[in-house]
Amino acid sequence: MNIKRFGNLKFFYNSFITLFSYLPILVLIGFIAGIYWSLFIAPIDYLQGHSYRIMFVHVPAAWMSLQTYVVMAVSAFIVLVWKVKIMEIISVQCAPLGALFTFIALITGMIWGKPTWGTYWVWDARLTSELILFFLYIGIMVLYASIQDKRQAVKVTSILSIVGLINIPIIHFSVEWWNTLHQGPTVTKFDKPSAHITMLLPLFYMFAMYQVYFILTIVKRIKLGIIERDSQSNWIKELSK
Amino acid sequence: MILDTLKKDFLLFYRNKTSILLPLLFFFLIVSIFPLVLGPDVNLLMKIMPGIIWIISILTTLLSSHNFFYDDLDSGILDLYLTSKVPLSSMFFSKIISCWVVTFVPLLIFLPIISIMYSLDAFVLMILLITLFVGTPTLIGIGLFGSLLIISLPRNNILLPIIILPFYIPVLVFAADSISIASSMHIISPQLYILVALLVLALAFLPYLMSLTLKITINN
Amino acid sequence: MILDTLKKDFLLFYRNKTSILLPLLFFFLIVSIFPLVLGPDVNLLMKIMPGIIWIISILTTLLSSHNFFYDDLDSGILDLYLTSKVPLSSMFFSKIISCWVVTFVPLLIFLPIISIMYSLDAFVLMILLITLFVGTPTLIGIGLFGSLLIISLPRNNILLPIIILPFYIPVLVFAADSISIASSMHIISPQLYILVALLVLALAFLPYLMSLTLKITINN
Amino acid sequence: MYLTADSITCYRNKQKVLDNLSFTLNSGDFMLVTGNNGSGKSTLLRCLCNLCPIENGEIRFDNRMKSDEIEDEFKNRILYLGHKNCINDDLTCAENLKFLFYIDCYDSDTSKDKFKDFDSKKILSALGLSEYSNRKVSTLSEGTKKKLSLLRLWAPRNNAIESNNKSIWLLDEPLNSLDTASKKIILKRMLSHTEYGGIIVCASHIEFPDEFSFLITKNIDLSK
Amino acid sequence: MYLTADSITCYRNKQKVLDNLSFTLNSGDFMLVTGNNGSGKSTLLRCLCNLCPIENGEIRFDNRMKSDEIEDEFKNRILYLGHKNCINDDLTCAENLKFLFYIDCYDSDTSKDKFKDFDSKKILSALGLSEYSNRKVSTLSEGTKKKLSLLRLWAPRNNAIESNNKSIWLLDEPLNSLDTASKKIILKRMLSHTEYGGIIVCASHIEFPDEFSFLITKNIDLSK
Ligand code: HEM
Ligand SMILES: Nc1ncnc2c1ncn2[C@@H]1O[C@H](COP(=O)(O)OP(=O)(O)OP(=O)(O)O)[C@@H](O)[C@H]1O
Ligand SMILES: Nc1ncnc2c1ncn2[C@@H]1O[C@H](COP(=O)(O)OP(=O)(O)OP(=O)(O)O)[C@@H](O)[C@H]1O
Ligand SMILES: [Mg+2]
Ligand SMILES: [Mg+2]
Repeated sequence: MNIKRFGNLKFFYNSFITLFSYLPILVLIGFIAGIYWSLFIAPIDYLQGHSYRIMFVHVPAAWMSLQTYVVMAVSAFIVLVWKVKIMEIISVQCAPLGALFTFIALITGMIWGKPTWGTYWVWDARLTSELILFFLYIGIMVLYASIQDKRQAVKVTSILSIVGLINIPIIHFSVEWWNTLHQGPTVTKFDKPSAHITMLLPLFYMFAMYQVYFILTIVKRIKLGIIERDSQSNWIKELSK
Repeated sequence: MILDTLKKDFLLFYRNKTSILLPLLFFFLIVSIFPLVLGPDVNLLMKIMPGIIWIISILTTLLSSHNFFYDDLDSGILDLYLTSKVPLSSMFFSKIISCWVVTFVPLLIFLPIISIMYSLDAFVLMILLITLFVGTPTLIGIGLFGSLLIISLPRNNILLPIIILPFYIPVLVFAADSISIASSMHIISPQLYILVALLVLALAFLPYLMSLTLKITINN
Repeated sequence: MILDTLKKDFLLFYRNKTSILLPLLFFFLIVSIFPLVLGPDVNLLMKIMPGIIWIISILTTLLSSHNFFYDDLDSGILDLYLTSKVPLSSMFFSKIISCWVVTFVPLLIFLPIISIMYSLDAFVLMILLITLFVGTPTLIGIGLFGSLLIISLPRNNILLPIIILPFYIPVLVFAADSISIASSMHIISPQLYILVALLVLALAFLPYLMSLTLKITINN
Repeated sequence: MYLTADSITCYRNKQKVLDNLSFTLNSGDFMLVTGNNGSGKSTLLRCLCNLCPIENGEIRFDNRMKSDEIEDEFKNRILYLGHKNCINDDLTCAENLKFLFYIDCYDSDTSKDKFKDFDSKKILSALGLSEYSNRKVSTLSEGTKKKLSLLRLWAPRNNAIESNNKSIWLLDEPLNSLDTASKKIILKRMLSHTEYGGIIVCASHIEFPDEFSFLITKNIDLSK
Repeated sequence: MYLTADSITCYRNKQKVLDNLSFTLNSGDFMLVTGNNGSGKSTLLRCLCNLCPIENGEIRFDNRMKSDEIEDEFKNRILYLGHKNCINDDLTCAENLKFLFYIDCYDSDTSKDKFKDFDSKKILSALGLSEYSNRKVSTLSEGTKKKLSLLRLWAPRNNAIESNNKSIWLLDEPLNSLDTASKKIILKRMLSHTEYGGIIVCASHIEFPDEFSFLITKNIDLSK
């Protein structure tokens, strides 16, 4: 199984890495375009005026914060059950990214909260649970950081993150369960979205950009991960010389 | 299997008879501290009492679970478990149960008495008791699970809470909800069933996860 | 002497860099749990927040002091202290200081930021900070003293809180008083000076008492 | 019945500790593991009862490679006594013994009966601990604690003498801090275990008294 | 300089452990304390450095009775190494050594200078631990930990060789779980200590190799 492991690593390396190596520039451009679109092209909201435009940063970030966790938990599960090396790296690298997205969602949300709710922070269910999600990410990162033997650390954090999956639905449905200050599902009601299409398009565009960024960073981390993990395996040696 | 391990654990806990009353005393003390700090306003206290009691339960869990396995590790008993044929899952299951019984059962019994001091409504009290009865085993389970996760690390008292507190949130949220609903409209809310579901999940999977963790952390 | 022991203790605490932020995280977590349990009512939260923060400080103290000397006992370092010429009192003094610095200083620094989320009044916040700054060393001192008292007993996580919580009451009461007075009539109350007096007493006598306790408990 | 280690290599924090080590032990063999401190004796023992993962090489048992299927059988065969003596300071000797025997003799089906039939008094007296029966372990002397932990060698199913379970003993410095009398008793116990066809792997820094040196049939030296 | 124990009796949980024991040790003496497990060797050592209260009888030092006035002097003279090896698992070897030496060499007035002048590298190499200098103790082998704790015998002010402090060594089974080489080194150290007029009281179950047996000038057997 030793052979198989580093085999698929090598395959991965050769195919994907080269493919992804030129994307960062595109993503940067994409983000700039998206910001421009959402700030100037998208129509003004008749309720909230211009302040709603922060939605285009906030909502995708918030969605990503949840999605990242799911990705992490799933890959963690794969790590524990099928022991796929690549997934180890993913499950480890998801935590900081997720923390980042969560942080963005928190900050933008707070900024958005000032004009709409008149305060930066209210202790309603969603906000709090998002905060908790942030702590969840941090906790996982701390645990991983404080275990010396990284091979062991990956497995342990994987178990932890799987258990943590229980929190995600709570965060997502918190708005339905407790009618809170926070906006209910306005976008995700696909049958009849309560937001206008001209707002939805830039939103989804930004969401796509977030996704690309996510995938890209993961891949880059994987690249580094492979090199530092299997540095002794000979195909890396060939590569390096 | 389970019963036998239980027996040994209880033996340990009750080696000195006093320890049965300790959690109670502890609880009383903390509860009586709150009025001191928050001021004697009865309505306020009545309003927040159930919540406070839940917070204290979490506190108790943290205290009693955070170095639960250290002795076993230092004396090599964890190695023993790994090299023997005892089914680890059921062993951990019984550990969760014993830890819960020792920590919370006395409390659940005496809680009604305490609540008189805070003139709690009978129905609310009942709901509170039910939530505690259903929720605290989950707390203990998660606590022990966490303390096993960090067992190979340098001893650090604050690490465990940081890692496991986020996992307490669901339990807390649903418990608090069903209590507030009960106190406002005197009905048994669906949240209670979610609590039960969480409990079942915890007792079903945590022991297995713990045995997994043990294998991972000790094998080095 | 004091400085040297301090150095070693800090070395231990900061062996892994993360541990500096842990008390903060812990604090954050607990603080954010309360609203979940007590409901989002801002006025209520604002009202009880200082009290809550004090309760949490006590909890933190319990967690970080309750098995503070076990490692030293098991590894025989306490024997070493007794057979060596190091002045025990100053040794314990430095232990109190180091434990306090590690547990509370990060917290005191970041508390203002946290308090934004509870929209605390600036003056109250200041008083709160002062009371914490003056009160928490006393708490730690008492905590370590207690953990030394029970060191020769069978390990039991709930015993320590029961023994020392009564001693926390005075500190708590005066702190809570001076805060409530501050928030009501915006003056610095005499209770604050009593807190200072308590601190001085604690730092003056506890180390000596601890050295006595050590001699008594180990000599068997 | 025999145990084979086939060029096993083991790393401990990135240092190679065991460098492809191979040996075969047949029933009745007594292998003494020597070597200076930090040479990997304990590591070897822990590898054999897979408390410590081996990088490559394999451990076979009657030539069946170790695998999850027969892991339980391995556990059935192997008794590991490490540096730490699995006893709880807050329990009495008798209670500790009961617990230890329970764990050692546990068997998903037949545990009960197997476990019932032993009286702690008799076992304790084997190493002259009967007087300590109801003493809390924390008040025992160093060597007495060690003795208590060594009583596992007398557990009903832990030896080739009474049953054929746990017939492979992995002992890590069993003679440490024992007085001469107790050393003799332990060595006698080992002797009869091997005579009944058991296998012993024993790491020790204490050279055996001459009348027992014949016990040692194999000897590997790990010192570099 | 000499140490006298005058018919000391010591109880441990209501059992008489030491029954009026008397001996005198002059400088250069090496007393080996033998006896089977639980006979009171460790207790005797702990009494001598008053970690354990004696019922009656007295311990004199240059015929001055032990009293609070000269307690500090006692502490100056006596070095106690018990069963537990005072090291912290979460620190590295070098850090532990620094701490131990600091405590041992502490002196209200001259601590600083006395303490400054030692390089851990040199000390560690005395028992061949220099490679472990920056390893966390928790990742060391049993014997290596023991060695680390034994390095206290090399602390600048802990021996009759470099100073006349701590000239009375109380060693509880110092040779446990050490390999042969290290045992020799330790014994050599003891030898030179006694040659410089130090006193050693050593409890041990391991009989010394013949070339060192001459070390033993006194021998008391506590077994009942
Ligand atoms: C710190 C404050 C805030 C936090 C932590 C926060 C958190 C979140 C989270 C976690 C989501 C994703 C929900 C899901 O996909 O299930 C979300 C979505 C959303 N948030 Fe916020 N939010 C905050 C403030 C705000 C404010 C002030 C507004 C505007 C009034 C707002 C409007 C929205 C909208 C419209 C969505 C999309 C809802 C959907 O269709 O799923 N948020 N927020
Ligand atoms: N902490 C303690 N509390 C109470 N009694 C104790 C304690 N330690 C030892 N004893 C008792 O004192 C007696 C002597 O113990 P001690 O440790 O001195 O024996 P020892 O000669 O050192 O044995 P060993 O060779 O095993 O170290 C024993 O009977 C023991 O039960
Ligand atoms: N828990 C651990 N983590 C990492 N490395 C370890 C651990 N335990 C031991 N080692 C390393 O493995 C090597 C072998 O250790 P081991 O305990 O097997 O030696 P040993 O032969 O048993 O020595 P001793 O005779 O002192 O018991 C040593 O270099 C040690 O540093
Ligand atoms: Mg070893
Ligand atoms: Mg002894």
